[in-house]
Amino acid sequence: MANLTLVQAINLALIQEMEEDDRIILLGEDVGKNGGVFRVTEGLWQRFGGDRVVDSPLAESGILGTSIGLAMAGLRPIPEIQFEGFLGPAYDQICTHAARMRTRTRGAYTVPLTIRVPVGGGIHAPELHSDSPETIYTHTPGLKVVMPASPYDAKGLLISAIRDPDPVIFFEPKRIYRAFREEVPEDEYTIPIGEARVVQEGEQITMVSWGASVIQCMNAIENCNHSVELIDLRTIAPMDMQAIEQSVKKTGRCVVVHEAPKTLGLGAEIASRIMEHCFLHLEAPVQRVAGFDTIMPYYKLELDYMPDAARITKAVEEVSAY
Amino acid sequence: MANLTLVQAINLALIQEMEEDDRIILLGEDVGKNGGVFRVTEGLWQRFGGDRVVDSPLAESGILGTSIGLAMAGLRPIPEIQFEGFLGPAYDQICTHAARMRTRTRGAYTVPLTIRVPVGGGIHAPELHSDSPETIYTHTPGLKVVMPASPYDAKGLLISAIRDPDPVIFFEPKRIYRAFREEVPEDEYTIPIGEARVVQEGEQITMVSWGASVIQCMNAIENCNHSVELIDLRTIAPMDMQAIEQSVKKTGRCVVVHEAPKTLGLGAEIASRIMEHCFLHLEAPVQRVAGFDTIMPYYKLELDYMPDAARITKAVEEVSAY
Amino acid sequence: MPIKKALNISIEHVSILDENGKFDEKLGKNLIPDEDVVRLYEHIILCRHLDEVAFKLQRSGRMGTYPENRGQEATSVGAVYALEGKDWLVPCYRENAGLYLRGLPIEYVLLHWMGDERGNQIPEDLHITPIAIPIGTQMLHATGLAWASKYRGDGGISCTFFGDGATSEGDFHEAANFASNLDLPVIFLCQNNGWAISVPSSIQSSAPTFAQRGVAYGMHSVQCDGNDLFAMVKVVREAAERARKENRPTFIEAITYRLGDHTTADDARRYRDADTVEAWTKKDPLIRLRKYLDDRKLWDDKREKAALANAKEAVSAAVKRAEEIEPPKTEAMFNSMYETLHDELILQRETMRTSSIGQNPSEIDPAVSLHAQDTTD
Amino acid sequence: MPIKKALNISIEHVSILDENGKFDEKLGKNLIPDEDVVRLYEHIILCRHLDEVAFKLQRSGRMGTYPENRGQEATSVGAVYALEGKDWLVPCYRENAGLYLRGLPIEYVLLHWMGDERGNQIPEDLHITPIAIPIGTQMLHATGLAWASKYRGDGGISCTFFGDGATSEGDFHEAANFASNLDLPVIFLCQNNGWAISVPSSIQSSAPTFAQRGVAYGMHSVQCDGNDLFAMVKVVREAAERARKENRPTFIEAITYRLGDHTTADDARRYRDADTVEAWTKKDPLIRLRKYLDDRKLWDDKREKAALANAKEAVSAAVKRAEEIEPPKTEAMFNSMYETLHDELILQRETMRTSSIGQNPSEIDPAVSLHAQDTTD
Ligand SMILES: Cc1ncc(C[n+]2csc(CCOP(=O)(O)OP(=O)(O)O)c2C)c(N)n1
Ligand SMILES: Cc1ncc(C[n+]2csc(CCOP(=O)(O)OP(=O)(O)O)c2C)c(N)n1
Ligand SMILES: [Mg+2]
Ligand SMILES: [Mg+2]
Repeated sequence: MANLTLVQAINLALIQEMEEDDRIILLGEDVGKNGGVFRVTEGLWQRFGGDRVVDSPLAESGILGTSIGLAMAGLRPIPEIQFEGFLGPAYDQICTHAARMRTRTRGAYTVPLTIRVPVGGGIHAPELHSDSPETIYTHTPGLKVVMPASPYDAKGLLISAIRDPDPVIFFEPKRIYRAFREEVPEDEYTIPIGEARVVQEGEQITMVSWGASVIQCMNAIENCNHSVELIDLRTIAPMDMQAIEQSVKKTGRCVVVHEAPKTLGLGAEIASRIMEHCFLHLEAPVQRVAGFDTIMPYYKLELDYMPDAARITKAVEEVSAY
Repeated sequence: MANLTLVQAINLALIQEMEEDDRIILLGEDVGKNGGVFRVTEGLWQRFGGDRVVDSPLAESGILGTSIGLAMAGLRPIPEIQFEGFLGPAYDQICTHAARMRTRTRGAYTVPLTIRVPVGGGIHAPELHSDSPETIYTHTPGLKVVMPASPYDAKGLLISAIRDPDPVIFFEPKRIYRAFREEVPEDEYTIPIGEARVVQEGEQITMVSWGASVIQCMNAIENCNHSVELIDLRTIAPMDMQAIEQSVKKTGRCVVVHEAPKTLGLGAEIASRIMEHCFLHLEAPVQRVAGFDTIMPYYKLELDYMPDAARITKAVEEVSAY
Repeated sequence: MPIKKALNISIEHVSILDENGKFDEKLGKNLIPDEDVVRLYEHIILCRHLDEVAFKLQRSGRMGTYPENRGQEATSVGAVYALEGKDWLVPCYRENAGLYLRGLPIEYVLLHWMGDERGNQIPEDLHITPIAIPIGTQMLHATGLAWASKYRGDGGISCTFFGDGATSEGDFHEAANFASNLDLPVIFLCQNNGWAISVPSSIQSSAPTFAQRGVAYGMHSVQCDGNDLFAMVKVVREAAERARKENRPTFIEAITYRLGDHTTADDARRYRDADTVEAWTKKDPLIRLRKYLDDRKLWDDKREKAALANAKEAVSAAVKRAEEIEPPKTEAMFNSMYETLHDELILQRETMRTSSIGQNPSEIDPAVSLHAQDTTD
Repeated sequence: MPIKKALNISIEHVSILDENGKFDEKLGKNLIPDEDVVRLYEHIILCRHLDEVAFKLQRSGRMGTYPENRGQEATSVGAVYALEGKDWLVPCYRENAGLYLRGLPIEYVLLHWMGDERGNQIPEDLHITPIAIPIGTQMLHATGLAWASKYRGDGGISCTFFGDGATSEGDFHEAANFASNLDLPVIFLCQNNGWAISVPSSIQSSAPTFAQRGVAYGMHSVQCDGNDLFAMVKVVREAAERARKENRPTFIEAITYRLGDHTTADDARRYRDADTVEAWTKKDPLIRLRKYLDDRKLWDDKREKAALANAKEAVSAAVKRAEEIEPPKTEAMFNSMYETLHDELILQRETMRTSSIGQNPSEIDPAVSLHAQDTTD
């Protein structure tokens, strides 16, 4: 057991998996000698050498497309996209090839890769360094999308992602890369993809979130007079609807919290499914506390954009008074 | 008045706007001498010359990025992306630049362009020629997304899109390019972006759809014992929530129909908003009759994938029996 | 020297069996044994016949859009002949002739264009990736596959095929740049057939050659006559050696011509004149190969007839196999989405519904529609 | 001739004022009038000072991430000096010095890095596009802007700035290809500063030059010393003439060096050795310019001191303006989303909520929560 930050937990998972499986190759911009701009791959180039930890040319489609080729040949590439805002050039390779290769070839070719991407706002970063694009990839069949909210989960989920036979986008909430530490077992362990975590049980309101917003939810709950059940989705695609359904059937009320814009943010899918599955149990409309339908503003206004404890608390109070 | 197909209505709108406004330049693959692979730009190269109707190199990011530059300089480019499946390489320019330029520069620069893209399945086309990516662009603040379901609307909406000061994606449902004709006025007219059309009034169930699926809805309604109110969204972003709300508050029941995959398809947003706005009026959970959460299959199975009258009818019956 | 030369570069053009059937003995010597020339000629006859049949299948509604290879067969056939079985072929859609030579059963390609994913279920040992629809994207896969070969040290290389149009896509640039800078064994084989649908190659590049695209990456680059089987074998063999021995990529511009329409959905008469097509018809690889064989008494009309009869038999057997395959089951579109399907997908497959009430028919039971009654008043 | 030359090409390297201050009189003659050399030297002093101040602002938490321009100023200053006011400057983020020369008030760039969009609200007549964060993407805008100039016949051209790393992006390729094939007046100015964050330029291109990237497009390509103000002015002036007169693009590789960290978020000591940096420090454009001026008795320590004092005043006034601007209103993030906001956006702006009940507070009134009571039993 060690007391680790999220960055350290990911780093540890990478080291352990790379020790076990020499089919794993890391590639991306600055992942080598520099250890990544967030130091997530720190020490790996020194440990595993330049054949396995590769500084690539500055080209995201190239990183992803090449990774697809590596994966089709049976290796286990782990490409890093430096910031979520630079997924754009890789979008086409992800959606037209990584997501489709298995079904296009009826299983003759598969693309087992793990795409690591720091995500989300709150760190005073420049433009396009603070977005939350999970909708784009959740709407794309053939992918899995994961986002841990704690160091413990990060290690277990990343190991699952790496071992998964299908392409996984592993979103790393950069706001909590170093925000807190947690006990993380030295040994390898996995957390199944597709299983949510009940962070805290409650009776009156279900709250669903993922990534760094989970921390905002915990802050809101702390100063709240209602009994809130907080679910950390952990995996965004496929979604653990069972966990949500079970909780909402108990509470009858739900608040979903996310950073992405409201319109067609994941909250829309969660709310719709809750309506479909729990209609007769609902006491109030599911509430979405989300980013606004604006471009994520530059950092002077980013905290006005992002859901915080105050906005969450208000929604909780309103939904329970409904 | 002339009796036109959707292709002809678009062609006419392009001609009339180009006659009026010499800031308009068409560009794209095969839009010139060949008149586009669907003949939408037929005769335009011959009429307006190679300076205004330009066959570009085969590069979608290039087409979009160059169009953004043209638009920033005050021209009115109308790029064509040959099929929706090839929007991928243009995604980054659309989302990181076209959608952001106005707000990034607080209005100093704007990007008035109209991106024409044939969309959807049902024509036995090859892979990546049959998708429905409206979610991707509706979730991206800064864009407008339009999809006509008839020749009349196509002309009026396209003219509005061209004159709009912000970037508009104009999706053309290729399945109904030539499926039927309609009276279309010779003169120019506009249909406002953001206004839905009540195709048919009804009392018991609201049905919301757009593009080629509207035709499937009409087929379903024809053989249906319930009084269905059919709303053709026409504009996907921004959505005409007022029209939907008004209808659902009357009927209490709603079925949304679309070709895109269910998960985070636009149906999710519509269902969520209905729950938010009409909770106390809802008699049954909003139903989504959508594409499955699979890759759009090759054409032997495409009709199994797409919502048809039978699936819609079933949903109508079920939702009314609820 | 305040103005000095930073770089000096030249690119060669290779031709061995020219359009008049003139053969360069020096360059062509021992390049292809006689019996192989005969075999490859017969193979092209078969592919040409297949194109005819496929065209008719499409016209009679038995197949969807189909892209003819007619006139370009020497390019892919020469390339594949020069490669080894362990080398990856990473095609676009206009190199069927080469894929068949490698051993891909004809019905796979037919099934693909018949709208059936089983056409892409390529047997593993063939080292062929599926036909790539989005232009330019597959070259990056070739780069990755070559990287894997190098990483494993299995001696394999990759050869990726693409058109003149495809070189305009950013992915081409990134693939070539990765291959060169990471020292990967890739052959970039550009089939410059003059057209990208209706757009002439001069819009894709206004430079004197496409071969100079490779110069950007410091990559060995060469131009050749793509309708010349011998030139193709020579340049690809040299490129393969460069890849295998030095892990260095090569860019090859093979100049050829698309004699047919772009696909069956196209009508080339709309945008190009018959004279040019006519002129290129004379440069057909089959014509000059036949002359080569005739000159050497390796061929005669009887053998030609026999070859055509064989081709007809092979093609009609393949068509039969493609058409007689049982229709795909609807559930097939779900089953290979992931190795393990998630609950929602299983539910959709089992119910063939996305509407929640339909997925849970118990909800339609009037007994549970209490709520509905509660609120209507 | 079965093997013949398809192409022969060479690229020149231009240097006029070398790292030792040696000046090529023949090439440099009449290139820049003395008083302008003085002015540009003073300008670089100002920019250099700004970098120092900006660095400190970031370190003391008064500004976000900031990318220093230190050591590279001659590149953009020379280029902008050689252009006309109607020509578009399409920058990345490491050419502040050139933008200020054009007339962009310093506080715009400061505001940008202070996380304030008003820093991008660039006055129209400056013909400068906003700092581009996604690498490589802005070159396509330059292509479009140049196209508009050509279409309108307004005599303007575009010059786009980008790094060695940016040439690896597909968008660079597409921009250069469009510009060349559509005959557009664009200057592609590659600032090869040796690094893309921690990645050396050899990973972006293993070719002998970056200049040869332009060869791919049949574009005139040239390499020059980017720390040499005179060489910059010469090659950009020639490129501008080529663009204006012939609508032909040019690719320029300006060899320079990033003396500082990539940005304030970076620590270059992690990945490069001090010796190389030390060596490049001696090639600083300021040092050789000072020598040039000294040699010609155009400068002395007194003037240097005065220039620095002026710089300090100008920079601190700009910092003051940037810091004293009123904080942006929250509603600003809504107001410029579209020319006309749609209902949902107005509602979000008015309520600062996305949760529907919060947007419609009447819904919280216990009187309307009947439904809730109905179903809890
Ligand atoms: C990314 C993308 N854009 C557009 C298309 C539509 N399209 C199909 S083939 C083609 C032309 C390809 O030309 P080229 O690369 O020269 O190959 P050829 O067909 O001549 O063999 C186009 C534009 C596509 N398939 N993919
Ligand atoms: C598309 C994209 N990918 C990655 C990044 C992150 N990033 C910012 S600057 C940079 C390096 C740029 O290098 P270069 O083009 O040489 O410019 P320089 O910083 O040296 O001036 C990277 C990788 C980005 N901003 N955009
Ligand atoms: Mg071609
Ligand atoms: Mg650089």
